[in-house]
Amino acid sequence: MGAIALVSAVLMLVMREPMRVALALITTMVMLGGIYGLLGVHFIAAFQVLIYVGAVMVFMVYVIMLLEVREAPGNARYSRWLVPGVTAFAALVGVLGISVYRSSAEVLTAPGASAFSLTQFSAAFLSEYWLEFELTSVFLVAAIVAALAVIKVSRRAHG
Amino acid sequence: MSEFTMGPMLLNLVLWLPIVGVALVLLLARANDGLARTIAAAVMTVQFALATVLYLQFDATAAGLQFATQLPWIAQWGVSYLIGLDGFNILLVVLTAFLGPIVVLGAWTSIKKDVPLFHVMVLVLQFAMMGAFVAQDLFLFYLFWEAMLIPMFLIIGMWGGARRVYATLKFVLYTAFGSILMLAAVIYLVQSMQQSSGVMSFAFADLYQTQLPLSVQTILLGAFALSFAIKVPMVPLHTWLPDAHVEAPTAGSVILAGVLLKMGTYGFMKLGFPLFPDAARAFTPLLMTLAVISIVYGACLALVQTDIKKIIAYSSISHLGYVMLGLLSLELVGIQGAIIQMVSHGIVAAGLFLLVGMIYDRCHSRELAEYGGLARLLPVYSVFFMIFTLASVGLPTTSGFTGEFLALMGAFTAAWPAHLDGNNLPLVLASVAVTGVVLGAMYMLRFALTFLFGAVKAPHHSPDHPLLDLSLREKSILGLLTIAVFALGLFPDGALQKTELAAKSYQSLVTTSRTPAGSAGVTP
Amino acid sequence: MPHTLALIALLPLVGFLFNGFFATALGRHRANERAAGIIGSAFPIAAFALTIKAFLDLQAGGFAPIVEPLYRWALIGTSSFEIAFYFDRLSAIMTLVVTGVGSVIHIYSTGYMHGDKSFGRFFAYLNLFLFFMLLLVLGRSMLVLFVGWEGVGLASYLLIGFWFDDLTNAKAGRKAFITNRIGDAGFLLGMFLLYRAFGTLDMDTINSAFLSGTGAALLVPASLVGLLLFVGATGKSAQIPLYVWLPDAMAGPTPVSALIHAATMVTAGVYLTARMSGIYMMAPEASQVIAIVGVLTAFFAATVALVQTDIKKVLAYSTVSQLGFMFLALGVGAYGVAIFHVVTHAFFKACLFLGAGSVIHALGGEQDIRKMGGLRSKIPLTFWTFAIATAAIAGIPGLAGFFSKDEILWYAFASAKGGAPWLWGMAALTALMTAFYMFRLLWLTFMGASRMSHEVEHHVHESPISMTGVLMLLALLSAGGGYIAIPHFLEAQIPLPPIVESLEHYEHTLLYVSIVLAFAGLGLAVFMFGGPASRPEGIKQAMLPIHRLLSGKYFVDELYERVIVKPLAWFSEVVLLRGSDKMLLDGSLNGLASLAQRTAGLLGRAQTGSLHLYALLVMVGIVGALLWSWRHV
Amino acid sequence: MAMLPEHLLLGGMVVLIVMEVLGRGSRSALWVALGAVVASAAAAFWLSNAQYAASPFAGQFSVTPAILMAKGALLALAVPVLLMSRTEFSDGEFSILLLSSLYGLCLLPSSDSFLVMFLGLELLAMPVYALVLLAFRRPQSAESAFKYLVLSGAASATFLMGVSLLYGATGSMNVDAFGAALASGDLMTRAAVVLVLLALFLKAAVVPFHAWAPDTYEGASIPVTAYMATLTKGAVLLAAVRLFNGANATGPLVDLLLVLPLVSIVWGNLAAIKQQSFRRMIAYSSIAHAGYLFYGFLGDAQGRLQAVLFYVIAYSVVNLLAFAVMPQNDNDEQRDSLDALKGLYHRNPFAAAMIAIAMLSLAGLPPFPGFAAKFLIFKNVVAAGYTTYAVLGLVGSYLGIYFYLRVIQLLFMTAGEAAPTEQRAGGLARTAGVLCLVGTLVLAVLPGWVLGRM
Amino acid sequence: MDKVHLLLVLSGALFALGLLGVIVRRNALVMLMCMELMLNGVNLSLVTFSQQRGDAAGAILVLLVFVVATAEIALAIPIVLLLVRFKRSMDIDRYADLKG
Repeated sequence: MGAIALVSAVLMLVMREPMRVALALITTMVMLGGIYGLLGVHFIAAFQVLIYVGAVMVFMVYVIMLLEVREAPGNARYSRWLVPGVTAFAALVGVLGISVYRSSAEVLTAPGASAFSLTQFSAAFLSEYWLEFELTSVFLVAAIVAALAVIKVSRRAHG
Repeated sequence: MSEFTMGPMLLNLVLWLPIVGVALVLLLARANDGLARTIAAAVMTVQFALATVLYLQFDATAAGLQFATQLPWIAQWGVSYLIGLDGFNILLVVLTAFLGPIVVLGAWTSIKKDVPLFHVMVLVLQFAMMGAFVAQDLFLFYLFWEAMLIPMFLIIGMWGGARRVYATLKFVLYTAFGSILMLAAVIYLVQSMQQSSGVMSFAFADLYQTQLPLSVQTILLGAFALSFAIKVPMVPLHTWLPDAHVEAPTAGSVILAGVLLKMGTYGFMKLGFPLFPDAARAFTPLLMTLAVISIVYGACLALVQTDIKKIIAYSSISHLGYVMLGLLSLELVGIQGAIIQMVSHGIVAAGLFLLVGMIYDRCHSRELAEYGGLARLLPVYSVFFMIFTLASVGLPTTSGFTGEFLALMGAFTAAWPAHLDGNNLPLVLASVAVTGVVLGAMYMLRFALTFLFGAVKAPHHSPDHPLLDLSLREKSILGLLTIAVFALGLFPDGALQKTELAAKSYQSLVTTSRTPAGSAGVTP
Repeated sequence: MPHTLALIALLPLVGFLFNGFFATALGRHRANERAAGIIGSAFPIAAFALTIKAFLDLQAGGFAPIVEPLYRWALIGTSSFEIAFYFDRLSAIMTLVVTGVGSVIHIYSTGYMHGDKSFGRFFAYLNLFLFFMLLLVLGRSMLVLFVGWEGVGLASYLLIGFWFDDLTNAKAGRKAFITNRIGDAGFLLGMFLLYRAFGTLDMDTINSAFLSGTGAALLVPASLVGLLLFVGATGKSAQIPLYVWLPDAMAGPTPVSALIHAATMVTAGVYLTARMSGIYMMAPEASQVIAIVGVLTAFFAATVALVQTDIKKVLAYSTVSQLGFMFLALGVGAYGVAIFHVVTHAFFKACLFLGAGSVIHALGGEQDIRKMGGLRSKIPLTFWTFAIATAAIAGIPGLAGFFSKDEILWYAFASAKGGAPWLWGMAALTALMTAFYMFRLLWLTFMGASRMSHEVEHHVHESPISMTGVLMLLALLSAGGGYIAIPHFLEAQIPLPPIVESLEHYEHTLLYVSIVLAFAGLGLAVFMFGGPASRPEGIKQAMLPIHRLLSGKYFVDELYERVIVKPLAWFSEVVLLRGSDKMLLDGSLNGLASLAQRTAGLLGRAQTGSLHLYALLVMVGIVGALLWSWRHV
Repeated sequence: MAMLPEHLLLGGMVVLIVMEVLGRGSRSALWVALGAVVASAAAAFWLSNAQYAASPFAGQFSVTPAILMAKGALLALAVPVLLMSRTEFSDGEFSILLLSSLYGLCLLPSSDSFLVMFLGLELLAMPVYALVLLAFRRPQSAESAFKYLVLSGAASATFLMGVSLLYGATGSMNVDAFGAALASGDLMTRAAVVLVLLALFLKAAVVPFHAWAPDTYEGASIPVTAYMATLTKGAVLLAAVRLFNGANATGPLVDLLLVLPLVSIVWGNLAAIKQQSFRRMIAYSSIAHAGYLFYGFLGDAQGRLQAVLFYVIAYSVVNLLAFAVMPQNDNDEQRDSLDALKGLYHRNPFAAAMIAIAMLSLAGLPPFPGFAAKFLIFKNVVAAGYTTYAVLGLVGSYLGIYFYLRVIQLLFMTAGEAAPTEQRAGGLARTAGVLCLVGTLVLAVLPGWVLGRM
Repeated sequence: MDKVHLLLVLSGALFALGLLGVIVRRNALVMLMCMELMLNGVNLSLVTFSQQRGDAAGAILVLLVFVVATAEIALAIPIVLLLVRFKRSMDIDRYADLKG
């Protein structure tokens, strides 16, 4: 599943049409959701599918369809930084990988605790992490105002 | 005992008066040129009067600070508002205050645009210069030291000549470079003092106690010296000066030559050498060589200039070389000579720049070749010109002689025993420095020759509209300076007595080793 | 009077200030000219009177030196610089000469400068000169002496360039000042050494310290000090190599040449050396140098004087030559004799210059002796005084110059302190030439037929009484001045050198030789210039290269120009200004500035606006930072 | 109680939203926002003065007097931002967004867990994306916002990546884990630490993560640029202070903190030389200043908050001062151009003088507060033994003097005509300017007093 | 080669790919999606650690990331729309007016 996630992620970068990219991303996300499920964190898996695939990507796909901007033919897919970018990418993966593999943190090799339940999670969220819950709501309010403001601007710019 | 309470107040008043002036100009005379001038002149005059009182009340026999004020300022860093008079600064304070009204009066008619701002800047500059002299706390000193840049930047840049922007940027960037390194050194110095003694203090008196290994002293002195040497300026760090002088308005040149350059030598005397005595002594040959090179180099270049302001600018380089020479001699007579030479150069260069400014106001040209025979045309002007030329040459009875004579004598007095010990460098240097006396006569008389003598010629002069000789205002300014020139030339004793203890303390500070015992020296 | 000496010096200063402020300010009104003249002359005369009083005081005190402190100039540490006056036999003589000759020349000037548009200024300068000259001779400390020393240089500068509308005059003044400054640099060094050794600059202290050989004196070698001071003297007293300014100094008004460049100022070097005789007595090497320089100067200047055609130039080179005689005397230890010659020289050379002035005055400014002749009958008073002075300088027996010059020759020959026959030989030859060129001058100017243009001839007139009176007075002194036995008067203070015993018996022989030489010079001159004009012309043609060399003054000016002045200017302009200042220093700074500018441009171009690039930078940054962080593993 | 400042901001937000929804005059929105900010700042100061310390949410959020002081100071700095917004932003949204961003700002120094810090960072930045666009005066604003959004998003991701690795290595979301992990030799922990730090570098625009700043600043409007350059940056720095929490910089971080800030200083100061846009120039200046600020982390942990906070305040006050008095012009490009400053002294001496003071202070020239701030930072760097880098940093700061002076040169020494649409800054903006001037003077004259309260 | 290591490397790779996408892809929307990919990569490692530790904190952070990502997209999309409006193109290389 991880492999599929990775491959579709790579496809994202290779596909020309935004729609296909979106589909590849959805695949990756779904695969990740699957991994979460396998790891036993089911509710996160559910959120992953619901929020990401269900909300964000749908929105994204909608916009892609809405815009339908035809790029000029012969327009390169990639920026001119492809080669250095890929090189840096390889280096980054390598560095991160080495960091992980050469790490002595016991968490990496420990058998892994039993997955916690949604109940535990909810309890923690509403007790220990109550503040985050609150803040998230503030954040969402702000985000809504911001989005509205941006839309207002676009409308003004349009009109 | 009212004197004891009045004293510190008086010095504070002298220091802060220009700021009062700034406030007055900003409040009352933002759009009133005449009033701005009057306020500035009045403030400067009062300041000079008060400074004179300080001078008279200054007790030449008392060691330590007088009229001192100490208030905690940035307690966290051990910075305090610590000002006071001592033998080091008393003359320079008086000089600064003396030139204040002269600058304002000298600029009375020649500054025509943005007059209130000009006077604000002059007053701010006056404040900063005064502050740098009276500050007895390194942080405070640095503050004032840097604060001088800004008004000068504007004075040259706004009221200067054609290439004023280039000149003023050069001036500031040059000076700021030195200051930045000095700042690093200041931080390091205070920090290491704190680490060794546990005390965080910027007070000069405390810093004079620090013990530092020679290597550290060397680096720190290098940073301080760079900053001061740029200000002095010592060859090869001098190229900002001619440009700045040439482009600056007369008032700017007067302040620059009169006071600002003294900051460098004062810095060496008050900070550079006494703070790092071992390095100072180790590097005396180098610095002395540079001082002598400055003397000769400045003189040689003054000899071939065609711009009248540049002649004086290069002559300043030469003249301040004597100051450095005197300071480095570590002989009482040399140190005293250096101090007098500082003041003397302040007066004489101010006079010369004023004279040049006066002719520039009339003829709008600084080209030496365009002038001739002014002695016939402007006799009074020429008399003053001659007086200041001769003072610059160092003719006896003028202040220039007192300074040069004593400074050179100091250098020689120090050089001779070294020669007997087999070290001939100081002797060679002192002898070369004496040739500056000849070169000085050469360039100044070349100037005077072309300028004053021969057939009458001057731009904007015609028999129908002859140039006007000096006005009463101009005469009085120059008259005042002339009095100062002769006072210091004929009766320097009073001034010398005021500085004697300081010179002695400088001597003992620099000649006493202050490396920590048993330390081989660790580079930072 | 407690401050007699100070008053002597200060009186002319008052005159200077008065004339400087008022006479100049009031313009050139006739009445003012009168006032300026009276004031300008009154103060020197008063000073002269006071000097006589001071002299009488000195005498009354058994010639014990009078010390008169005025005030303390500076106290540094333990060494005090006092402004004090010192009056002993030596300064008494000098002061009398300065104020005396000075006074008469002031009087003379009232006539000579009559009608000049800067009459008041002239007297102001002249008074200023006297003030400084009196400081010079009266000062107790070398400091005061130096003040006067440089001060007279200033006055000389101002007076040479008095008619500054002509730039050459001003240039001559500048040359004098700068050349003197070179000497002064040496003087300063000498002074510094003395200060180092003694912590004081009081000359009496220094002299006695040297004479007694106390510890401090051993710190500095007397020869070095002596030579350095002598460098100063060569400047002021126009000796080789610094004599070049004096001939040019003739650009000044003639009374100035008489007073400053003949009678007083130029003898300051002689005075200094005599004053510091304590050092020189301990410095035989330095004395040797002085003697040689003196005799060489005397000789070369005399050769140049042989062919000069400007009346004042002849006198100028003659002055240089006579000063050489004085230094010769100093060099062989005959300080009193040198001073004696200073005095007699002051008389006859002042008389000659003033006479020349009278001639020039009469001829409306003409100075070329080739355009004179036959003036004897037209201005007889001038002629006779001039003739007496010429005879005096030529060493015609009985006149002032004869006595002093003869003593110099004698000591040059026989002094145990460096006398040598070859010195005498050179000096005697110079004496011969002196007699020759002086009589040549006399003949060409006054005798024979007139070579003047008609217009000039028509206007020739005898000078007013203010001038001729002075001439007569000075002629009188030139004639009789030799009978004042100055060397013996001074001997109590500065002993004359011992005579080498084996040479003592030559004294009379040499006396005769010098008498013969004087008349030989006279005869030669009369022979050459008393006859037809072709005679000197023929000799000139026969010795053309030498003539050219001499009339070109050995091309020393040109040499200095090429070797010192031009290279200095080149060095300053090309090496320092263009090479170092502009190219190296400013160039590297501007280079740095433009480097910063270019870097700025580069950085600006790196900011392409492309988000891709920015992200790439982020990625590279992350990779780089992570990799770098491994460095510490 | 502990969150009183935050609550007040939130209250202000709520009131504003309600007003907005009700469509009640956007005129008063500014005053409400102002009231909220002032109240919030006052509350923070008051609590700080009362030596209040609490952690109402254990392991998530806590306040100490010092932190409250920091919050109060930054909130107070928001006042001029609000005041100068009047002329460009007539709508209430600006105020709401600013308050929400400030809310995020307040969270940062108080956060005990990475979760709160993450939310704080996002809450700080997210409204700003909108703000950049809000005063839409030229097409480039969208580009500007987009660039900011993408790179800020990348920063968030990097931050999270680091947090995640740290979480994995230590099992804790507690911020203190960062400080504890500094000295760790474990590669993963080290990568975590580096990533977190780099994320902050990215947010604070340290070279090579700086590139978004110039483009974003130029495309935004003056109040928003002012906000970004000062408060946002300050908040990120406070977050960094919180992260390091008493730990001295050790290990690999030292190198990063030595080299990248130094490069920033040099790069920012050099690149600023040739700019023609004032805001872009300030962006480069802010890049350089980010360098100085991160230098502050080299010093002893003891005085770090003080040094950084003082620097942030000193730096922000003068930046705001310059922006506040900037002449008004409907043509944003003209307004932003440095050419608009030519000869300003003769048209508007007050503005010219204020901008000049700001530039000098930014250049770090005494006696302006920028100097004392720089002094404090470098003093700490030297005290920590990094003398060479202190010298290099100072030399780097020297490079900046030129372009600040160039502004003054334009203001005072260059002749220039006013653009036809140029006007004086609005009354409120001028008030902001005066407030900043007062702040500047207080900082300049009484730095000891200010430091004493920190 | 155990599970945790693999997952972490996968997470890192996704993160890096996302960043690479921003570097190489010129389409603005694709760039946005790549940002999402980065966050997804982070999420994976968070979930892994959370699970490994048996600690809810990581999961909660993941939740917060969801929220934030959503909000960002919600904000980003209108901005992209605005961009497209001016240049009629999604090509980010055409949005380089601000530079220097």
